[in-house]
Formats: sequence, structure tokens, C-alpha cells
Amino acid sequence: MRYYPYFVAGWLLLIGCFGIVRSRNLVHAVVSLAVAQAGTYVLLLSVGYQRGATAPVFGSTQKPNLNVVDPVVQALTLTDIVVSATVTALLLALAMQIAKRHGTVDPDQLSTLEG
Amino acid sequence: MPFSSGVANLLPVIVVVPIAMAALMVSIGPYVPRVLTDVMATMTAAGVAALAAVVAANTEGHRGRVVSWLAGWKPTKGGSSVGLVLVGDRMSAGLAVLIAVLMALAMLFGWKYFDDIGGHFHPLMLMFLAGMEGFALSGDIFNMFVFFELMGAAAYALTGFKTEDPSSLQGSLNFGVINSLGAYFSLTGIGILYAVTGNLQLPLLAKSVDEHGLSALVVLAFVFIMAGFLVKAAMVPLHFWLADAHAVAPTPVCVLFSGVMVELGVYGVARVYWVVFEGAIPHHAIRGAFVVLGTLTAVVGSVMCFCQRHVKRLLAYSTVGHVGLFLVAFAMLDDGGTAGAALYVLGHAGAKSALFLLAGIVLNRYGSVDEKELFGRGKQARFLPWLWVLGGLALAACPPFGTGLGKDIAESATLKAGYEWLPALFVLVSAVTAGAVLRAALRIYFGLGDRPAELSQSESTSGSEEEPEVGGTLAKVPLTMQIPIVVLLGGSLALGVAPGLAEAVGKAAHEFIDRGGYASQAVTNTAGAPLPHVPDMHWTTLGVVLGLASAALAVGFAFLALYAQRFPAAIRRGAATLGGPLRVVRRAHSGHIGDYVAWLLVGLALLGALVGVPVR
Amino acid sequence: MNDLVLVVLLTLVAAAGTAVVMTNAPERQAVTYAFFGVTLTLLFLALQAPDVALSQLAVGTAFVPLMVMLAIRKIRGGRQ
Amino acid sequence: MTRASRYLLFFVGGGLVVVLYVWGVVGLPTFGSTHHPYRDRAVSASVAHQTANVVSSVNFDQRSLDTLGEESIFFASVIGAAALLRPSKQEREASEAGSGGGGHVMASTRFIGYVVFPLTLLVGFDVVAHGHLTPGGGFQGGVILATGLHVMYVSGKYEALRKLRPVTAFEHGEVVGALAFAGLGFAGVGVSGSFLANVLPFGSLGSFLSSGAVEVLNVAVGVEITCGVIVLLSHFFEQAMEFGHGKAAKR
Repeated sequence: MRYYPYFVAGWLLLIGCFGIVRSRNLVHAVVSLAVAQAGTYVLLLSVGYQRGATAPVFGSTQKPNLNVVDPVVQALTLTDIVVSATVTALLLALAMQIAKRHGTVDPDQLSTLEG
Repeated sequence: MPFSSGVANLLPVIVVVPIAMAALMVSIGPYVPRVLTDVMATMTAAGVAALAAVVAANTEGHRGRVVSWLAGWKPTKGGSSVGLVLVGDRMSAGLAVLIAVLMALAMLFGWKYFDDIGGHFHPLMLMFLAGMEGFALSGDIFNMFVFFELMGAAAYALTGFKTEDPSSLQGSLNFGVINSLGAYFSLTGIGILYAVTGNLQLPLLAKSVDEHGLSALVVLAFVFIMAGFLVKAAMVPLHFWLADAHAVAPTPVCVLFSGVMVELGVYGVARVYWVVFEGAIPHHAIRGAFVVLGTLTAVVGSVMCFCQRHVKRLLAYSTVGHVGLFLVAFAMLDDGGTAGAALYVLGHAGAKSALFLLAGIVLNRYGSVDEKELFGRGKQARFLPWLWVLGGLALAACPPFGTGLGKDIAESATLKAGYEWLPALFVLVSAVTAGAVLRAALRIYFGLGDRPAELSQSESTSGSEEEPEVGGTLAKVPLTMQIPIVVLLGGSLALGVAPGLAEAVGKAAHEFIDRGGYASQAVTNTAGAPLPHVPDMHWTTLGVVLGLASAALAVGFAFLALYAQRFPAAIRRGAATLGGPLRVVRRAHSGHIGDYVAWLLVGLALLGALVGVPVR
Repeated sequence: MNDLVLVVLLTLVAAAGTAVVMTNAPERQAVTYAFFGVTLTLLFLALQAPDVALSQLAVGTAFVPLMVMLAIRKIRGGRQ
Repeated sequence: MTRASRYLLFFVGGGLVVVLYVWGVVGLPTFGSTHHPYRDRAVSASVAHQTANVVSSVNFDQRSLDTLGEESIFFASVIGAAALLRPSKQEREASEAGSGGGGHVMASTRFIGYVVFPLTLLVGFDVVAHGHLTPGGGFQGGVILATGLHVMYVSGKYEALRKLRPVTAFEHGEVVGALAFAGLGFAGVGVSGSFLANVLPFGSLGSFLSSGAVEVLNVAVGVEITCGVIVLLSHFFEQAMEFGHGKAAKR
């Protein structure tokens, strides 16, 4: 448990890469890329976790105190998620247009860029 | 001097002005005449260049660095902060000027571009500008990632802008996937570094990484953080996206890609190493790693360059070759190498951008960028051919171009560091890449050499199907397309002959590697102890000789290629034995995204081994 | 106790991520990806990150799968 | 490259990277530790500015330039997707000649759509408005609002969706959100001499009018994201629903 979350994060990054390597469909490749990015969320939030601490949101029941998990990594992860969504949107748009122009989205059959 | 003086507030303004203008243009673009959007966008870029120039001019009065902590979160007495910092030193402010000037010229060139522009092109260019400016000025590692992604998002869309062109879409997708993946590795590295230090601001990280010292974890963080920058910098074997994207992107976009975006990757590597990791990872490990990888990059780039007939791909691979040289110069890890690299980057930006614009004119004039198909097609042209030749000579680092002076200073640094063979690499790379450029010019404009026999679409991308970017083909070349080329070549020349410019670059480099000064000025607003000497930024005799040798070799290579068929059969058979290994290298550039990702991991493993094994 | 929950959720996330990558048909992948999004949301809640969990829920189980489905629909249509 | 050699390359490179990763990661502070120096600083800074949700304070006050960059990435992507998905000449002609349409759905999904739609709008507004107090904020609320609007599609009413969605108006809305963010940045320079400075009165922690500019930036982001996601999805819908079934313009 001491390092398990970090290994899960690394695993997601690696398996996402593997997804792109084995992909036979560009949409599949783009979704695999999103899986790789999920590894960064898991890493960041695990880094900021503290046992027994609460969420960094104060209110009437919880007065300000320092026994909260790290809010900074959460802010970073939020930014990261926005990046993920937008990059995915752009790449899917490209995949749609590639299908239209090439008639295929299989990277094995796309070969206009060689040498 | 207080942190938030008037000049300091210009730093965020440089980033935000293009964003606001882009937003405005999305709204009003469809309702105003095209010429107004052109003027607005060009003026915005020019205005940003002026603001960046003001910052650069004020670095002297601010002891070298203009520091801006945003939103008023200045560091506490204990030297920590929750805020974000932008730092304009001579290097980053100078880069900011270069970025905006290139953008303004590219916009000017693009005045006649894209009838079907749909109000998207200019806002995307301005967002791209904002991303690059933010990346150059940022003093925070996560913020660098954010602007890296902004640069990326705008760049993918711009690469694929010619949606009717199949290869343009594929090039854009390859670029997007591999660049994003590199950025995610960087973010993982940032997370790891944050976990041990609790800091994200570069000046604060400097201290905490020093305290942590060298460990496997620091090597891991370094390698992963570098991943994104090195993909951007197109280091072999992370470079495959570059030719795909450059070859298909609209010409004004190529200017920015090759002229400065790729070089920003090298800047990121150098900045983060010097400020954050220099205290922990010893010089010998970094020098060894980047001399090896830089040399590999330079060789692969120039060989691939010489093999191309698609002129834009040719230019793209020549950028790979030159990036190899920049990495090698950085790896000398002294002010001489850094100054040489910086000056070389500036001179190269002028030469390469001019050449891309010339290629764009060829595409729009003759409807193709296939050098063989265009054989002799430009014989009537009067002015442009000579600009091509000048651009080729500038790329060959021929004195008195700024490229030549940069190469000279970098070569001196390599000799000082004891690498006697590296100047030979510099000469060969500049000669081979410039030879390919001259060969294309002589073929297209002068009709020299043997008429190419086969025009088959054999195994490689030829460029004959490239989509023109203006409506119809250009009957004559408008002045708005010629002026930027002359300005760019003039700039490249000025760097070599105006001593003041080179000396400013020398000072910038000198200060760039002063990490103590960076940290103390950003955190406590006190200047560090001045470093001893500023590098000597003058031509050396050896440098001039080597520069002339590069130019002569380049001309030689060009003619050799043009008249290859006239050599005796025995020699040609001998040369053909080189074909086997060459084909293997060319095959590796497959355009297949799965291959690129596999190579990315190999590249990271290689970097990890080269840095990690010597310090183990 | 809390650790046990985290171990289970982390394992679930790793498994779901692997499943997304190993699903070949993109239309089924939109579904596995949405499920992966749910597991991530639960993990983020357990890691005391409700802000992030909410984002992940909105993006990972609605926005991105919707775009993926539309893209697939377009690609299938374009091939007819 | 053949599939086998690609896998070989991947496993060699990936294997070595795994070694590096494991070798390095075991040097990290163990999971759940109490070593979080930036957290300690961020919490005090958030309390000093009367912001109950520390994550919002980091996003919109302490590291607000990150969020400005993030919104710009989003903005650039929306323009980018619009540029990439702009209909070609053939598609515009095909679309004018008729076609389009919704595709049929089951009555049960339609019912879910009707129930879920108003609910998501309500939740979305709430999430945006209380971003400085409770989990959530402009981004989350914006995505919920915009996606909620598209639940109409699930309920089979693509035509209704199109009417509810004057894309040009949303495009302008997105611009207003982006400009408001930049404008608040400049206001910071004008009032306190520092870009993006939190210049509004802080109020008291936990009340609706607290946290100064955090709440205002939150709403600006909410507007930008809602409008942007709607515009983005509209381009995807346009491609998939209107041009998807025509003869593709293949060269």
C-alpha cells in the first residue's frame, strides 16, 4: 500500500501507450491516450493524499484547519481534466475528417506520410 | 526595485493581449471585411513584439531580470510562495521578441491566404502566440505545462487546417497524439518532483531539489519532465511527428514551427535543467547524454533531409538536423555553448523561416512542392531564386550570416570542452542540409542538373499532391509575401555583422546559466554575485574558415546530387551499397502513430540510461 | 478500513483502464470508457477530492463518451 | 514496420522505462504521509481571502494564471474543432438539398431525457454559483449545463435541440466569458498594481458573498465553458447527424 497508488498511475500511463501501439482504429487510439492521461490524475491525487484528512473545503461543520488533503494537486488535476477533454475533442475531430478523406481510420492502412 | 513595477506587469500583458484579441476576433470576425482581420491580427503580433522589446530593454535596469509574481502573491520572508511567477530575463524576453516578430511576419505573408478562412485562422494563430509567449516567460513548472498544452492545442488545429488535404489531417493527428503523450510524461515527472519538494515554482524548486540531492527519483523526474520538451524539440527518436506536421501545415504555420516552436523545446530543456536540476544531476551525465543524442539527431536529420524531394519535408528534416546541433551546444554546459546555441537559433530562425516562405510561394505558384516534378519550372523568375540561394548559404552557416557566428561560438565551446570531433559534425550537418536546399533551388529555378527520369510515386511522400493555400494559383507574387522573406534574411545577416546584437546574446547566455542569480532575484529580489567573464562573441579565424568550408561543401553536395547520373558506373554502384541502411532509416519514418509511441518509450529509456548509469 | 477501500478502488481503476485499452470495437469502448470514468470518480471521492470527482463525472462519463459516440457515428456513416 | 517489430520495440522501451519508474518511485514519501508544505501555505492563503473551498482559491486566486491558460486551451480547442469540422462545399450543398434527421429512440430513454434535462440544468447552475463554497465551480457546472442540454438528443429530439441552441449566440457568450476573465486580470493591475490580483471585498468565510474575485471568475468560467461545450458539441452533432449519412466527399 505504501507505493501501490503510484504503481497504478504508472500502469495506466503505460497501458495507454500500449493501447496506441496496438490500435487498429484512430478513435481507439485517442481513447487510449485519455487512459494514459488518467494515470496523471491518479498520481497527482495520490501524492496529495493524507491518511485521515478531509477534503479541503471548509464550512459551518468544518472550521479551517490543516488536517486536509492537498488542495494544490486537486487544482492541478482539474486543469489536467480540462486539457484532456479538449485534446480529446480536437483529436476526435481529426479522426472524423481522416475517415472522410481516407475512407479508413486504421493506422495500418494510412500511409500517405512515409520517408 | 519593487516586484510589481510597471514593466513587470507587462509580462502577463504579453500573454493576455493575444488571448483577448483572439476572443474579440472570434466574435467580430464574421462581420468585418477580411482585410481588417488581417490588419488586426498582424498589428496584435507586432504590438506584442513591441511590448516584449520593452521588457527586454528594461532587463538591464532590473539587474537582468524582470520578475512578476501574479495576483500579488509575493514570496514571504521565509522564501516561499503560493503564487505564480513570470520571469523576463534577457533570454526569455529575447525569445518573446523573436516569437512575436516571426508571428507578425507570418501573418503578413498570409494576407492572401485561405479564401475559405471562416474566421478561425487568425484567432488560432493568436492563441498559438499566447501559448508560446507564456511558455517562454513562465517561471513555474506546472504553468509551463499549461502553456505547452495551449501551444499544442492551437498547433494541432493549425496543422490540420487544410481539411481537404488527407495527409494534412494525418500529420496533425500524429503530432497531437505524440505531443500530448510527451506532455503527460512531463506531468507525471512534475507530480513526482512535487511530491518530494512541495514546490512548483522554478526558483523555489531550485533550492529544494538541491537539498534533496541526487537520487533515482530525481533522475526519473528529470527524464519524464524532459519527455515533453524533447518531443517538441524533435530529438531522435522522438522526432517523427515533425516532418509529418511541418510538411502539411500551412506555410505561415511552418515558419513558427521550425523558426521557434521546436527551439522552445530546447529552451525548456535548458531552462529546467539549469534552474532546477543543475545542483543535483552532475554535468558529466548530462553532457554525455546530450552529446550522444544530439549527434544522433543531427545525423538522422541531415541524412533524411538530403533524401527528400518534397521541399517542405526537406526543410523540416533540416530543422531536425539543426536541433541536434543546438542540443550538442547546450550540452557543453557553459556560457559559450549556450551563447552559441542561442545565436545559432536566432540566425536559423531567420534563414529557415525565409526558406519555408519561399517554399510556400513555390507551392502557390506552381501547385506542387515536388522538387523533381518542378524541374526548370521557375526559369523565368528573377528575384526569388537569389533569395533561395541566399537562404541556402545562411543555412550553411556561411559568414557573415548570424548562423555562421553562432556556429563559430558553439564550435569554440566544443573545442574548449575537449570534443575535437564536434566541429566536424557542425560543418557536415550545415553543409548537407544546405546542400539539399541549394539542390532544390538549382533544380526548380535554374533547371540545372539532369532532368529527373522517373516521376513515380514510389515509396516516399513526393509533395506533388499538396494543396495550394490561396484560391487558384498565384499569377504574380505580391509584395506582402516578398517583404517578410527579405526582412528575415536581413535579420539573419544582421546578427552576424552587428556586434551589439551578438554581445547581447552573449550576456543573455551568461546570465541564463546563473541559477543562483535567478533564484535569489525571483525570491528575495536581491541580485546574486556576478559571474566572472562574459563569453567572447566575435568571429574567430577557425570559425570563418569552417563556415566557408560548410558553404563550399554545400555547393559541392548540391552539384554532386544534380549530376549523379554522369558518374562512372563503378562509383554509382559503390554509392548504391549505402542504399540498404538508408532504406532502413527511411522505413522507420512510417507515418504510423503506433510506431511513434513505441519509439517515444525507447527514447525515454535511452535518455534514462544515458543519464542514470553514469551517476548510479 | 479506509485503506482497504482505496486498494479495491485502485485495483478496479487499473482493471477498468486495461479493459478500455483492450476493447477493440470503438462503440463498445465508449461504454467501457464511461465505466472507467465512474471508477475514477469513486476513487477521487475516496481520496477526498470531491471537486475533481465532479469534473471527472461530467467529463469522463458524459462529455467524452458522447463525443466518441458521435465520432463513431460519423465514421460509420462516411464509409457507407 | 510490422506489428511484431512494433511490439518488440514497445516492450524493450517500455520495460526499461518501467525499471526507471519503479527504481525512482520507491524514493517518494509513502502514500498518505503528512508531508505537504504547499498545502499548509495554500490553506492559510485561502482562509486569509475568506475562501471556503481551498481548491477554488488555488484555481482562481493563488494560481489563477494556470486557470487563465486552461480556459485558453479550452477556447483554442473550440475554435480548432470548429475549424477542423467546418463543412466542405459538397457537405454544405448536400445539407441544403435536405436530409438530416434524428434517428429514433425508445420511449423509455425519451422519458429519462425529459426528467433528467431540467434536473441537470438545476444542478449545473447550483454547481457554478457555489464554486467558492462547496465542491464544484465554473468548469464542472459548465460541463453539466452544456451536456444536460444535449440530453435532449438522447430523448430523440435533435430538431428541438437545434432550436434550443442558437450556436452563434453561444459563440458570443463564450467570448464574453473569456474577455471577462482577462478584464478582471487588468482590473487587478489598475487597482492593486498586480495582474489578476483579487481586488474585490473578501466578505466572510462561508457566506455567499465571500472570497472576492474568486466567485466572479468562477461565473465567468462557467459562462465560457457552458457556451464553449455547447458550440463544440454542436459541431460534432452537425457532422454526425447532418452530414454523416450523405455520400462522403472522398477524393
